[in-house]
Amino acid sequence: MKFDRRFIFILIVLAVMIPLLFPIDLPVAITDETRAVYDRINVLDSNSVILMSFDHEASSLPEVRPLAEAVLTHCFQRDVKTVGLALFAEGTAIGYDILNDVAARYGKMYGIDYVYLGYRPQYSAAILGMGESIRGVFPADYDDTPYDSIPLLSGVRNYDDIDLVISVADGSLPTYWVEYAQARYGQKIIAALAAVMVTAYTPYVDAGQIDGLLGGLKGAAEYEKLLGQPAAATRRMDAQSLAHLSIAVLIVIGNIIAFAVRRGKRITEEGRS
Amino acid sequence: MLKKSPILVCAVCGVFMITQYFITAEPVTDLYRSVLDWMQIIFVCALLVGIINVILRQVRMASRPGRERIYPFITLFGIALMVILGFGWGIARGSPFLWVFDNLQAPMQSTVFSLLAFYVASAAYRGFRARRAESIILVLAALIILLGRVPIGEIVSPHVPSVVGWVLAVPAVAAKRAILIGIGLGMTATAIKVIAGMERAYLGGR
Amino acid sequence: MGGGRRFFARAGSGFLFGMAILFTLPEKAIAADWFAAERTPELVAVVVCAIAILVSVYAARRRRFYVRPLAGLTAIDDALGRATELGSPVVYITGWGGDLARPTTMASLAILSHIAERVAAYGTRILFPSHDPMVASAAQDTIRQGYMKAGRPELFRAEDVAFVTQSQLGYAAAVDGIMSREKPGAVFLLGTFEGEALILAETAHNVGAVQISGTDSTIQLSFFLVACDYTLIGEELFAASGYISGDPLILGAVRGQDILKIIIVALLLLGVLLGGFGVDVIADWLS
Amino acid sequence: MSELGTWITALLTLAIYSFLYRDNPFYRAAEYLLIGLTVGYSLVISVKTVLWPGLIVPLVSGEVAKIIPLVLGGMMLIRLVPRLSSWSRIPLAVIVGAGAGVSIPAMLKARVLQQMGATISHALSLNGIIMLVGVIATILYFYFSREQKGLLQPIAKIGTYYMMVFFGATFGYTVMSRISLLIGRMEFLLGDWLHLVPR
Repeated sequence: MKFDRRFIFILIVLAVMIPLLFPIDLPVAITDETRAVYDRINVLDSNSVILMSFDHEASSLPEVRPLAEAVLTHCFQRDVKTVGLALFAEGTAIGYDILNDVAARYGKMYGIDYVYLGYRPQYSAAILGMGESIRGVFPADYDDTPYDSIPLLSGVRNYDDIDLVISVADGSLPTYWVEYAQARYGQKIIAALAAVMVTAYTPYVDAGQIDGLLGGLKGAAEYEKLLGQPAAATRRMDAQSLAHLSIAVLIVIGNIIAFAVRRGKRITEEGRS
Repeated sequence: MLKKSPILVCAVCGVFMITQYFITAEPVTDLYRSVLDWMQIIFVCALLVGIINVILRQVRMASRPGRERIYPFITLFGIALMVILGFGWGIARGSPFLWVFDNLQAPMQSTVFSLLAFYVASAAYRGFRARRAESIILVLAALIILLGRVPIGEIVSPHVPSVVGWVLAVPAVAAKRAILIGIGLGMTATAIKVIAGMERAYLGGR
Repeated sequence: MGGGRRFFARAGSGFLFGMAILFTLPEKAIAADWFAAERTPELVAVVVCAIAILVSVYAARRRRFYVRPLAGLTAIDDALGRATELGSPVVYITGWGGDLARPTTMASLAILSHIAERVAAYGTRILFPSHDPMVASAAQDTIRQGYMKAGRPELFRAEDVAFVTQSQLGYAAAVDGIMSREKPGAVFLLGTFEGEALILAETAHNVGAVQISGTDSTIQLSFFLVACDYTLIGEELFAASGYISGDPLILGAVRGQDILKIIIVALLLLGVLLGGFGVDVIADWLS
Repeated sequence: MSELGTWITALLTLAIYSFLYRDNPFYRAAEYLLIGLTVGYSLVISVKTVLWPGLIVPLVSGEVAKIIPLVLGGMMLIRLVPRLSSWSRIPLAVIVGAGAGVSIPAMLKARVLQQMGATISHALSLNGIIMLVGVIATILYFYFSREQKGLLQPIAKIGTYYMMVFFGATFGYTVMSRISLLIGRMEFLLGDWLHLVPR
């Protein structure tokens, strides 16, 4: 049974495009996992320092950016000191932009409230190195300001001074954070992941190696709701829902057709015999 | 000599890399780091060979007559553009190299990536056939996650998210763990065969 | 092959010997403070695995072990036959996620060496676009050797086995293009894949190719399972090289993997049983 | 400049999407351009960030130890002369051997030992038992030395069921990611380019 799959493609385009043009505003329910991440960050205050690592490539930006923005918004709302860095070359400029954008919204000062260290290759070595000395891995920040002359970093030596690491990732980088920063230095870690990686990391949450997991656009939308600030993820949730529904319907239709064809075949065969 | 010595080199490197994992002595970790550096440099040299071959291939294609010859010129243009911009004006923030990356390369890559949304749909349509117990479970699990992790599922029933949570946290994790264990064993066995010189496909042998 | 075996015996016993030395070292080494004591579990695991695999291989020289057939593997010959019948080429891909340093890629190249030999015998063209220049280099040697073994070195075309680009999606776009223009009769997707997996599998299906896939990437497995005609799941990919070569020694390694599985299951049960009595030695030791 | 960028991006995006209809000259042009750009990009990045600081600069400043990677890299480069290509087997062997060696303890730890530990330490609950059954059954599914008959048959079957749950769940989650990417591209086309939806 040959079917022109281009009809399916058109269906998907429509399922995404129509809700973008005419939003329906489906309600978003909060899952326990997302609430756990929210609660984890909600106990931090202006004495806390977090490390936000942009561990993703440019191609997954549409999914990763809302996640990063939601978590950063929360951190800046609570006046948490934020140190950004990137372990993928492609994430470097993106991380810098996101951090600056969100910081500007909350009137945060570079160097005092937040700082961006930039990119280091060889992520396992970088993660291990920061356990001894962050300054050793990043002698200067992204703009080449020496580490020692940045006020925010004056009391930050290594993971002992970092309350939480948030890895924004579309791939396997959180594994390295777990294996090196968590296993060796006991660093607390939260992963904000592209949805595709969620099933890969639930075992780590289960084993207590990761403190919380924020997954995909849905996770970002839930977080936006918890913050009371609907943004990009919430806006896209309608399209996401409708596209999922279309695919589910396609699976069902595909099965009905296959079933009908099988039955049809059986009947004609019986007729022949 | 060039038949046997690679196998020996492979065995020596392999045994050393296993050994260094267990040793904290400074000279060993230093050597380990050097080997990692060598690997990077070997890779870049291989990359140069690969890129030169790409260029030669495109030049060869471009010299064949016919309408097709326009395409290799496009590739050669792309390479030349990046190389000239990158070596001429640097790769720092605000450089033309990054402008081309941001406005041409990255969006094209995201677009190719987003083709997956369509392929996922067509694969779902033709691939999920609930015939036997296994495939029925496969289809059900996919449907539960598909609908359970977006607002639609939550409208159907407030219990949907917790069911989804359970599926993800228990049976899915169990299977994943076992698959990982199997892969770990398979990889280890393959690596041992490689180091012991039994698996030599990469040298053209077997 | 005799020389190879002798060499293997030497390399293997050297390997065992080295491991044995390491194994007896810890006591003294901890005192000398250069042994990473917290890594003892891995050391024990490495030694146990090495012994299980190498002893099984050694035993395989005496008697041939039974291994149950895998559906994906019997399909390989059918797929090659079909491509030959259609007069269309075969495309072989090791996956963007794996480089030459990854054992998965090695396992894939081992399967490739067999397929190259078959393809050469049939006079069918094989295309190997690669994302990694080192994999491309190794594959050139592998495939050239296959053509030589089949006695048809003149059919080997180096330009069919080539590096394309490192970029994941640039590579996916290129392979899509190759497949839609060359219309292969069979596509092999064996190795470590990431997001590009389904792009390739769907395009292969669309041009009417039989797709045989296998990967160690748990996420992409779900797509291969849905989209491809045959899929080798996880460990099956690693066992496949043993099956396909028919080399009793390599089959011995499969046997070794099975012995390890029994040990693992036994440890799991024992660990849980002890845990029931409040003794968490095994769990603590493992993590 | 940014308006120009938006237009170029939009046209290239459409050229790639045209492949969904069928292979055509626009897609092919975009494909060849993408290959060119990515090859050029990786050439620049790897020379500037690896070869230059990692080999050339240290060599010039007299680091003798860098002769080893120089020789190994040279053996790789020699591949350009087909007659001498077998020399490249040495650096290939370094990569393969070192890669295999590195992976053995790392794989055993992350994929075998830790997964075993996590399974055991949470086994004393209903979910833990369901998990334990699944892990063992699935491991035994991969038991190759016997046919899946007798006792092994139902066990392997249970293993398959667990795997199907996992594959189905992964499929569902991955669909989520992929759709999000498409939404991102659509917002670009409809918002940044056509200004039909707010950004």
